Amino acid sequence: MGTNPVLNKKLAIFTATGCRACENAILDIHYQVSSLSRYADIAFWPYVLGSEWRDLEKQERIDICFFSGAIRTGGDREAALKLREKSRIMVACGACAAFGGMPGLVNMSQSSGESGQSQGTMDNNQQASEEKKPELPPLEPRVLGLSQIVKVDYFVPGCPPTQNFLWAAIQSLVCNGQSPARLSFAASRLPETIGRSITSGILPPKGSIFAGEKAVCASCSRVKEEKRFETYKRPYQAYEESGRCLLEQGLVCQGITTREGCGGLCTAVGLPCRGCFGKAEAVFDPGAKMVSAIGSTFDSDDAQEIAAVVDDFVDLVGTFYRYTLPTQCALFSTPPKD
Amino acid sequence: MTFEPLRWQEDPVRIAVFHDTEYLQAYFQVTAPRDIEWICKGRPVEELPRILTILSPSHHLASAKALDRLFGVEPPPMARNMREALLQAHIFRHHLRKLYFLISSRHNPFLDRQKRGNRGEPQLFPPHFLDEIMHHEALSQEAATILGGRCDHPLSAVTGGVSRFLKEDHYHRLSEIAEFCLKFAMRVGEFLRDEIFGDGKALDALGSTYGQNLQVEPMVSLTLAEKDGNVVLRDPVGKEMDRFSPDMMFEKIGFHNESWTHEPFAYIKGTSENATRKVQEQIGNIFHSEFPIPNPEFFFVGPLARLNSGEALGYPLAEEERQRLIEVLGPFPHFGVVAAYWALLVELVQAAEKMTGLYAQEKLTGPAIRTIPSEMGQVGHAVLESPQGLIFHHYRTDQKGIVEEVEVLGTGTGNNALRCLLTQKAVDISQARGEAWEETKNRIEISLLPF
Amino acid sequence: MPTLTPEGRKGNFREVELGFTEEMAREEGQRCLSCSICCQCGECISKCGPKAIDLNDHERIHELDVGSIIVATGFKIFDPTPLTHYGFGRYPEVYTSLQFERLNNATGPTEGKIRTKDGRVPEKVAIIHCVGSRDQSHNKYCSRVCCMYSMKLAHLVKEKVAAEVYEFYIDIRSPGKGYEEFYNRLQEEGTHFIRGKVAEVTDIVDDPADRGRLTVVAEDTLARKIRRIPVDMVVLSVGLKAADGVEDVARMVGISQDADGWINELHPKLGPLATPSDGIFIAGCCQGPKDIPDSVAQAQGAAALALSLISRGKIEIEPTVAVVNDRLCTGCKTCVELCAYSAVSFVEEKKTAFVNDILCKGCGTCAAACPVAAISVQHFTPDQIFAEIEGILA
Amino acid sequence: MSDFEPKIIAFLCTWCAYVAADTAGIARYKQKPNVRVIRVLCSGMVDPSYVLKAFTTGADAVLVGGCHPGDCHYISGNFKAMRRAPLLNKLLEEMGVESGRFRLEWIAASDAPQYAEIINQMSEEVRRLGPFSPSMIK
Repeated sequence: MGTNPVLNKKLAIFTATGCRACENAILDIHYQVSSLSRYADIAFWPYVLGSEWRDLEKQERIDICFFSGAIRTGGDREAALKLREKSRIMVACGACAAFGGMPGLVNMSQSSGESGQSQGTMDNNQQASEEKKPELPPLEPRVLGLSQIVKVDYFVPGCPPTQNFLWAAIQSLVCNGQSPARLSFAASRLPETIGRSITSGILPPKGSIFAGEKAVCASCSRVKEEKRFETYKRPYQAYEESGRCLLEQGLVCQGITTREGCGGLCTAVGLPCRGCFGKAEAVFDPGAKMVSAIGSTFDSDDAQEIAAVVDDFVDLVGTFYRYTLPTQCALFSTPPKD
Repeated sequence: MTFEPLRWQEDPVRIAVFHDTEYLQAYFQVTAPRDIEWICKGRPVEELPRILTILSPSHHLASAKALDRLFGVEPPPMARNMREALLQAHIFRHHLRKLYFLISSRHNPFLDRQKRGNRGEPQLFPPHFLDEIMHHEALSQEAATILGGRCDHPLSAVTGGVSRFLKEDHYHRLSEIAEFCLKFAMRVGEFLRDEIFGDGKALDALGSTYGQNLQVEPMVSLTLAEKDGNVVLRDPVGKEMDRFSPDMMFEKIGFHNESWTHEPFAYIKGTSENATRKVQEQIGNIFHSEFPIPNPEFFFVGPLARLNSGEALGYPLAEEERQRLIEVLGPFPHFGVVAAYWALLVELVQAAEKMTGLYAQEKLTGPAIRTIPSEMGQVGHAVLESPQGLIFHHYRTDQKGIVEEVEVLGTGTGNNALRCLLTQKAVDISQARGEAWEETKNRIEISLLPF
Repeated sequence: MPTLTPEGRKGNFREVELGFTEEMAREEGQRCLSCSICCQCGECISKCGPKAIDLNDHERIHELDVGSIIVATGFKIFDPTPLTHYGFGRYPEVYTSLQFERLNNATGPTEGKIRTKDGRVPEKVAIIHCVGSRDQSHNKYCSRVCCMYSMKLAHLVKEKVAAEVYEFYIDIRSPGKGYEEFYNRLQEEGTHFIRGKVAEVTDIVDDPADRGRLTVVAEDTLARKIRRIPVDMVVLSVGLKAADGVEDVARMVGISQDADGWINELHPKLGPLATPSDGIFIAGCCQGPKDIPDSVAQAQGAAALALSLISRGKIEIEPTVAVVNDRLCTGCKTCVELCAYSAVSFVEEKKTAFVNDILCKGCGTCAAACPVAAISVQHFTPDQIFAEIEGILA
Repeated sequence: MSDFEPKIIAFLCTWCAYVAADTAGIARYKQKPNVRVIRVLCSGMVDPSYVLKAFTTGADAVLVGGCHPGDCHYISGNFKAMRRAPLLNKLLEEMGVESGRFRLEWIAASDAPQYAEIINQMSEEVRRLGPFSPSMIK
């Protein structure tokens, strides 16, 4: 039991622009996160401890920083930079930090001329003349993922991250290979590098993603018979309890290109996957792969028929890049920083 | 002077305090836009529950409700129960979490007990109670996960119902959880009464945080009447001043944008001199751009607003708790922080009671989980009492059901004026007492938490 | 048939039917439609010395397993009927080169004697080149063999009936060993070579003495004048076309044709006998118009290639086949249905796809469709393509 | 804009379009020099990812050339390409890529003149559209 304070790692947990779900997820890991205290001191956690930036400055260094939320404002950017230079290990926690997340969809509407929510700052400039009153941090020209402004060492995808992989991350990064047995989740589905690091305490290779290797289909409980895409159905039109693969029923389900790790959570509830774990390992662009996989299985060789089917599809970008527009959409993303 | 970041706040917020001519002017700023409109525009409308769920689980439910309206379908009874059950689980979880924050407010709850001694940190009181809270936190999460498919960002509520049946073992577990939660709710009640609410000196156990109860000027409260599903406005003395159907929402409620915050101010179209002036005085001159009407009437939402109806609750234990509140603090309406915390407690008990009623197999079984819509409307809206207060959704789509317009009245907007008010109050008080800035921050956080 | 008048029959026993004169018989013969329908009278059987005829035989379909196929479907001749101004089908004395060839043949209807349909010995014969070839409205290509066989026919005519022969040509194309010499020889023999495309063949004659003859109207582009030449026979040197039904053969063995219907070789220079599909070879005019020596050469080459496969007894398959990365494959079954060669199968126990690399032709459809990019075609992997893209855009 | 030379990436099926391009060259057909050819075994092998990759790497347009339906050397590879194209077009459209920038064409081995024709007209169209730059890439 590493009760010796010297051994203890220092943690920082921070959310930029986003909901608090990621922090809740950390807070909630089997309601046992308090047992972390045996391995680590939480040195900076504004949401729960009310830590302020000067508390961070007091620390000479942070061992592991769990950063969640997308980069939307100048404030977020500063925070990311501050935390990066303090922290030895930077973990992008949750879809927003890892991929830009749903806030990233803003980039889409901004590309089509409409200038997001920026009128807030515009007013600022107009009224700058007025008597003193607080400024707002400027908005970034477009929503970014964490990896696009600082180097990120590890990713914990998911919206919110699933407990087992979040816990896997904490175990392998924080617990020096002596995580309490009662808390370790079934390591079977973990990629072996991660599994090994949990037991050995040797850090997994930089840049690893705390999620499965295959795609969601591998852990999805639904029965796959034969991919043949006949008619496009929208979720409100289909009522299904047959337990058959949703894609085979004409619902666009992104499980086929999405990294495994949720255990087929949405499909188990009867809803198509939307890819909150990001693209699978070898995929170049999730949207392109979805197009290819679905298109190839169209059940027709007649141009008109195909055109008719395609005509029904709505909002491909908003579906295929729901969580990943800023980082993984080939045409819309900027390269990661390192 | 600015406080950033702030504890326990869902949105990214900061407090900016300015030395105005004669007094300190506090600004409660929301520093990042929500972008909801921009995220939702162009999405298929049936996806909204899965998108807006990032705001909070109750927004997920409200969105599904709005879709029922938009597609003109009536969810089967089982589905309605399941949604309700999910909502109660989240109310329980939400209130419990806030009380947890309250109790642990003076300590770092993540400090190893063995270390507390040698670090001179005060022991948690009572030992292990926080762990128990966490435990039941987790139980309510488990319930929410069973019902919602996921705890944060649930997804089971869909157009016209829910997306899945429950399985055998689920029923058993749910009723079990409900039992635990109810028992524990009572314990929390006892604990809070003995340790915190009871009398002034117990409050000091939490330090000077609120040696004296922080009160705001009486405000109008906006709530949803469960019986007829109408929205109700109660004036500061608690008597009903307006009752209208959700369709009227935007005729009655207006929004006002300030350049220094991303959160708009919601106000009632229609003015009432006296109350407003007092509120205005307290907020000070934070408004720089003109309101469309001279003296806008501000309102607030949330547990306290709900209880301010003064009506008796349908659930014995909760009603009991409410009576105790009245004994100590006097009859409703209340506008104090302690009352707000106590309101949380009352609703915690109520949620637990509702859960015990709802988490029964017969309630959560049925022939159908969804009704598939036959046609598609183009406008839908819904109003819902979320843990934090009344929320309202309104969508407009094109022929293909692609979202063209989304209006979401969240609790952040609804309580924006109140939060500014509380912040200013807290600052004034700690000024009067000449406290250090840390204290001020602490005071602000504690007083914002229960709303 | 002439008969005795009723008066003439009285009081005698003479034949009433008087029988045909030679002219009458010829005339009667003209009525034969030569419908060439066999009435199954069976006469031929008794006549056939080698007993080669079996009227009761019927069609049989043989299925053979073969290691390689040589496609030598040959050609068909251009049908000059559409070229109405040449009068083929309208005037009996207008022949296609093949018909005329037949006329020359010792086993032909006239035992090799050159005669007009009414039995006259022709005194003037016109041979028209490039019928249907080098013609924007028909075949644009040159049929390559016409010039030479036309000259051969001219030579035969000279030899047999010493008639005047007029060759109407666009260009004389006589490449090849001894060909040009043959051309010169004909010129010495006094064959008239007239450079100019024939405008029309008509039975209107300028000089009444020529009645019954055909007049060939053409512009002599060397003499710069219009010529109207009365002749007894007109031979159309028709061009070559791809044989009927080649497209079926081509699809059956999986090879392609060009716009004119000739079969595509693997490479115009380096693979003239091979085709894109291994084991399929081509020889002769199915690949394009060519004369006999060329066809023989190509045929022998094709035979050699086929033999080289057979003798080796095994073949090499392309290295470009798809492979599945089991670590990444999620078993979504997207690829299984797509394979045209059903080379992709699903392994239940491993829950992954499997590609049979003997069946796989490496078309990469599965690789493109695989949603997790677990399948890749060797030598055409995404990384290699990406590198290529970056390379050529650098 | 006047001196803008579009960069067109052409994924050509090695059995038909690639041959056509070859023949077009041998036959000395006039072609615009804007095309850079990538040889693939079959149009069915062209993953939409390649197309996006080409665009992100700086191509102004992408052409996919395959055999006429029914003539695929791999029986039905070109049908797969044909099925994907419309959906890909829709995706590109939503991302603000003009429709003229991606084309799927059937080019038989003997279609050398058509190939040259397509190339010329495409490069003209792209020249008119101007250089491709996704609004989001900094």
